[in-house]
Amino acid sequence: MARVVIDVMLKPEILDPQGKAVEGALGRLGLAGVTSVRQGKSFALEIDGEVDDARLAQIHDLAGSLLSNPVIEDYVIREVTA
Amino acid sequence: MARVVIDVMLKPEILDPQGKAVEGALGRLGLAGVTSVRQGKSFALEIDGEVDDARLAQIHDLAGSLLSNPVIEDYVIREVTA
Amino acid sequence: MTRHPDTVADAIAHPEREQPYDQLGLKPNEYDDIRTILGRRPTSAELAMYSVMWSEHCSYKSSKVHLSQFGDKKPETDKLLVGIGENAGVVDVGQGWAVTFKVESHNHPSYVEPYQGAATGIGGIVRDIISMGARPVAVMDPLRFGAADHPDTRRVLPGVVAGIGGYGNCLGLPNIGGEIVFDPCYQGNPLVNALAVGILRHGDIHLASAKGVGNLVVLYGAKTGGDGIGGASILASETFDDGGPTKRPAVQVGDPFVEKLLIECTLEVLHAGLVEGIQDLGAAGISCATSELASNGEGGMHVRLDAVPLRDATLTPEEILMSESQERMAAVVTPEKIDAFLAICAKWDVTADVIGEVTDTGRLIIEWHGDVIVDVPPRTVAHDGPVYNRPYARPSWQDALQADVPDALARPTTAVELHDTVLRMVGSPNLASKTWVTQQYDRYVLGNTVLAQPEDAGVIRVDETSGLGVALSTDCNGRFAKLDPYNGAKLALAEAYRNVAATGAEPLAVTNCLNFGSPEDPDVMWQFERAVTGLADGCLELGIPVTGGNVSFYNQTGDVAIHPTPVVGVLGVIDDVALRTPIAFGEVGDVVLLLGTTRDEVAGSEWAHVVHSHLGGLPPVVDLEAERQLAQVLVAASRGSLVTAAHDVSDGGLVQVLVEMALRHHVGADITVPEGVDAFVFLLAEATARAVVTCAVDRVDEVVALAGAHGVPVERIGEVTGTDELRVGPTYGETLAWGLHDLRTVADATFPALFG
Amino acid sequence: MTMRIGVVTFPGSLDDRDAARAVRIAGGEAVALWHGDADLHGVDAVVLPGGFSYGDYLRCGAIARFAPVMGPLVDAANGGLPVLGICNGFQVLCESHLLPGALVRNDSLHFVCRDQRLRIESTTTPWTSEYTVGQEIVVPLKNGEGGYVASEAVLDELEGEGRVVARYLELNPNGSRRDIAGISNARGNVVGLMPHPEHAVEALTGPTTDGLGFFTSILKGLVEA
Ligand SMILES: Nc1ncnc2c1ncn2[C@@H]1O[C@H](COP(=O)(O)OP(=O)(O)O)[C@@H](O)[C@H]1O
Ligand SMILES: [Mg+2]
Repeated sequence: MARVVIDVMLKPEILDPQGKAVEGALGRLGLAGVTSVRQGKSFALEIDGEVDDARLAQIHDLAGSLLSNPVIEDYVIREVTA
Repeated sequence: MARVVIDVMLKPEILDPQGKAVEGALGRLGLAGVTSVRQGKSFALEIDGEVDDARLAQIHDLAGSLLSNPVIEDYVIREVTA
Repeated sequence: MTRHPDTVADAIAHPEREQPYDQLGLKPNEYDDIRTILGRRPTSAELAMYSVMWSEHCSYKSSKVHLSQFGDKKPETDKLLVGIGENAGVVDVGQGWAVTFKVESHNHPSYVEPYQGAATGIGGIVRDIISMGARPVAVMDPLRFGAADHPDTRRVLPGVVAGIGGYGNCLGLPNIGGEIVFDPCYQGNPLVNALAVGILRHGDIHLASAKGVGNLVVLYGAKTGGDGIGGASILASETFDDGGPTKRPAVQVGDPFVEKLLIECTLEVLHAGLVEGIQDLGAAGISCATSELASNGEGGMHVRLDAVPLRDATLTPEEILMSESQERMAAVVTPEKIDAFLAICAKWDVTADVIGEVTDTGRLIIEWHGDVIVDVPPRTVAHDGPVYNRPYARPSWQDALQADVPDALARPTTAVELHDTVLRMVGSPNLASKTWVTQQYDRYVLGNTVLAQPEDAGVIRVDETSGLGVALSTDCNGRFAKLDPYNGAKLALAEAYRNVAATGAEPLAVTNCLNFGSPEDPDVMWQFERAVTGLADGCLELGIPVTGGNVSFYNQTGDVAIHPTPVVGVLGVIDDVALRTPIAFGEVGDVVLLLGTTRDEVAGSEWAHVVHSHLGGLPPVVDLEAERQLAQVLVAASRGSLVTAAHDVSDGGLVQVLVEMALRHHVGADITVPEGVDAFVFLLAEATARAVVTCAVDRVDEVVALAGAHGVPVERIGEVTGTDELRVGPTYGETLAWGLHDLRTVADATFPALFG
Repeated sequence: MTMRIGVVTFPGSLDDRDAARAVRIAGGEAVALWHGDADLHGVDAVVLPGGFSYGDYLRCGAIARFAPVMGPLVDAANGGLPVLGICNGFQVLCESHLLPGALVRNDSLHFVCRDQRLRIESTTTPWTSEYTVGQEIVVPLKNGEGGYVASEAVLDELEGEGRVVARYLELNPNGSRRDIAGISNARGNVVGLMPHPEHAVEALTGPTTDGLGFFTSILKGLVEA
C-alpha cells in the first residue's frame, strides 16, 4: 500500500477568481496583511503495491494530463509514501 | 512576508464524487492498483509581516469556519514559513 | 520594476531601430503605412496598438469590402434604432422597448482550453450588450464539433458545455437555445459562437464615444493581467534586453462573479445618468477601448497608463495596452459626476480608476510615468486600418461537388428498411436529444423564459404587464453552404426566420457569425463573398436588416478549411407571449397539417450524411417568398389562437419533426402519406418552407383558409391520437409504427453514451 | 395589511427578482434586503434566494454566511422568524448552522437543470402549510452542488422529527442522502430547499404553478398569526 499526494495549482500568471474571493473574505473577517491567496487542488491516491520508478513515471504522465491542465495549471507530486 | 498553506479535505465518511471520478479515469488510463482517490483543496496565503501565535490562532479559527465546513471537512495547516 | 520605455522622443531620436512587426502579424506594407501616418517609426507601444487593432479579428480587413453589402442592401425599415458599426445593433420592438442582440465567435480559444475559452466567449458577448445600455436577458450557443465519436470531441465538447454553463449560469442569464452540430470538417476547428440578447427602453441607448473635452476616462472592473498577450511579450523582448519576457498566458480565465457585479454596477451608473460614453474591453483591450472612444467622440484623449490597476506588476506598457483580461469596461464621465460614479462602483465592490481625460487635440496620447509613449491620431488605429480586396475564385472542385448528385444513393425499398432508417437517424448525433447538454444550462433564471430548448426558438418575455416578448433562433447548415455558399447562406437565414415565425413571433432583424477558413485562400474567399452576398440579398428579400455580427476566419487546419458556416440569428417580436406556439402535440383529436411543398430534395440532407456519408449535388431550392408567406400564416395563426402546435421542417425532414412533436409531451399521432407521394421523400427529404401545425378539428377550415389566403399549400396529414405510438402509412403497402418509448430511448441514449 | 417578505440580495444572487415576483404573485409585498445592511427592516419573513453568492467559489454559501445582514437574520431565525432558503439560500442556511448538514457537489459532477418531481413530506412548517402531506409537485431544480449530506444520526433525527420537508421522486438528481430535497430546523420556521418553487408560479414561464404554495403558505400563516 502506497500513498501519493499530488498538488495542482493555477500557474502564477493565471487569474484565480476563487483565491481572490477568499482573499476578500479573509480581509473582511479581520485577518490583516493578506496580500494574496491562491486556491489549489490536491489528490491523495492510495495504491496497492509499490510505487517504483515506472509507476512514478506513469503517475507523472497522468498528473500532467488528467489531473492538471498544463495550459493553465502546474502540478507537483508532494508525497510518495510506502 | 510569511506563507501559510492550509489543506482542506472531505471527512473520510463523506462521499467524494470527484475523487471517485478521478479514480475511475486513472484506472481507464492504465494506472493499476489505485484503491482510492480523495480530492482536496489547498489555500496558499501570502501574509505581510510575521505569523505569531495570535495570528496563527486567528488563522486556525478562519480555517475551521470560512475555509472549511466542519460538518463535512477537516483542515490542516500544512506549512507556515517566514 | 520600471524600465525605460520606448518613448516618442526615442522614436524620433532613433528612427532606424529594428522593430519586430512581422512577429506581431503586420505585413511590411502595413508597417510602412504606420510610419507614413506617424511620419516616424512607431514606438513599441504604438506598434503594439496598431498590430492588434489592425489584425483581421479587430479590423475586418479582409471582410470589410464584402460586409458593406449589409448596409448597401439594407431593407427599408423603421425598426433599426442603432445599426451596424456599434457594439451591437438595437431594434425597436414596440411599446417603448428596444432589444439589442449579437453573436460572436470564440472558436480558437475554445479549442485550446475548452472550458475557459467558451466561458469567456459568453463573458465577452454579454459585455457588448451591457455597453449598449441594455440589461442582458438571455444567451444562446451555436456550437459545432468534429465527429461525435472522435476522442478529441470527447475532450472539447464537455469542456465547452461546462464553460458556457459555468459562466452563463453564474451570471444569471437563461440559456434559451443554440445548436450542436457534428461534422468531421470541424475536427481541428470547433466553432463556439455565443449570442447574447439584452433589453432596454428607447431612451437608455448608450454609445461608445468620448464626448466633452475635460471629461474623465474611467477603467472599471477586473484588474489588468497578462492574459492573451503572447504577441506583446515578443515585442517586449525585442525592445528590451534584460532577459526576455516573463511567461504570459495565451489563455484568458473568466470570472463570472466579477462580470455579474459589472452588469449590475454598469446598469446602475447608466440609469443614474452618470455616463457620457461607454465601451466594453474585449479583443485588444485598452488599445481598442481608448482609440475607439476617442475617434468616435471629440477626437482626442490623454491617458496615464500607469494609472491602470494591475494584477501583475511586471507588465510592460505594451502588454498593458494589448492585454485581453476579461471583465473590464471603460466609461467617460464628467468631473462633476465622477464621485457618484465611483461610489456606485464601490457599492458593488468593483475596482474603478480614472486613467485619463477627453481632449480636442485630435491625438490619442498615452503616458507612462511621465513619458509619452503613444501619440497617434486615434482614427488611424480604430477605423482607418488596412482594407484588402483579396483575390477570390470559384474553387476548381465546386463543379464536381455539385455534379455528384445523390440520385444513385440507395433508398429504403421496404417498410422495414424505412422503419429502421428512421430509428437510426433519430439516434444519430446531429438529431439525437441534446438534453445531456441543455440540462447543464439554467433556462429558468429571471423568470421570463417562455420557450427554450427544444422548441423552435427561444422566447423571452420583455414586459410582464403587456406580455410583449421576443423570439430568437440561430441556424446554419454548413453542408448546404459547402454545396452552394450563396444559397446556403440564404437557407440559414430562411431556417432561422422560419423557426422564429413558428413560435408566432414576427421576424424583425438579423445578426450573424461568419465562420470560414483562411481569407488568403481564394477558394475560401469565394465562399465568403458568395455567402455574404446571399445573406444580404436574402435579408433584402425578406425585409429584415442585418444589425451586426462577427467574422471568424482561419478556421482551417493546413489546407483544409471547415465548411463555410454562416451562422444566422433572427430576432422576432411577439406582442403577447401567452399566444406563443409550442412544438408539442397537445390535444388528442387535433388535426395534423403540413404547410408548404414537399420536393425530392436530399442533397446535403441528414439522411445522405448519416446513411451514406455523402455530400454532393445542390442544396434544397430556397424560395424566400414562400418562406415569407409561410411565416405570415404561422404568425397569424398564433395571433388568432388557431393552432395548438407548430414545428418547422429542417434537418432530418418531416419524420424528425413528427418524432420531436410526439416526444415533447409523449403524445402519439397517426399520419397518412398523401397519395402519389413517395414515403421516403415525404418523410426524409429536406425541402424548405415547410412546417407542421396542429389544430382543433373545428378550426381546420380556418387554418386551410388562412393558408390559402397567403398562397401556402396545405395538406391534412393526420391526427393526434394520444397513444404510445407514432404511426405512418401507407408506406410500401404497410403502416409503420414506432413506439414512443423506443424512440425516446434511442434519442436519449446517444449523448450520455458518447460523453458520459 | 399586506405581509412584507424580505428577499436578500448578496453579491452574485440571481433568483432574487424571481423570489420577489413569487411573493407579489402570492399577494405579499417583497422587500429588498441588501447583504451589507445589518437590518431586516421589520419584515415578517425572509427568503434567501438562489444564485451564486460570491461566485460560489469557496463553497456555496460559505462567504455569504458572513455578510452583515446574516447577523440579525440568524438571531431572528433563532427567535422564530420564518426563513426560506432556496438553493444557494439553503446552502447559506447550512453554512450558518441554522440547518444541519451540508450540500456537496452533485454526484454526476454536472450542473443539472430539470423539471423535478417532489413529494411534500411535512406541512407543519409555515412555508408548506398550504400543501397536503404526500402531495406530489413538479418544480424546476438547478444546481451544481445540491447533494444533501449529514451524518446518519442527523438524518435519522430529521426523519424521526418529521423535519424532511420534501423528497425527490422518480430520480435523485444530485445524490442527496435519502432523496432529501428540503429540511427544516427543529422549530420548523427555517426551511431549506434545493429545488426552486419561485420558478413555478406562472403557467407561462414555469413547468407548473406548483411552487406557489410555498409563498401562499407563508402569507396565509402570517395573516392568521
Ligand atoms: N458578419 C457581420 N455582419 C454584420 N456586421 C458585422 C459583421 N461582423 C462584424 N460586424 C460589425 O462590425 C462591428 C465591429 O465588430 P466587432 O469587432 O465584433 O465588435 P466589438 O468590437 O464590439 O466586438 C460591429 O458593429 C459588428 O456588429
Ligand atoms: Mg464591443
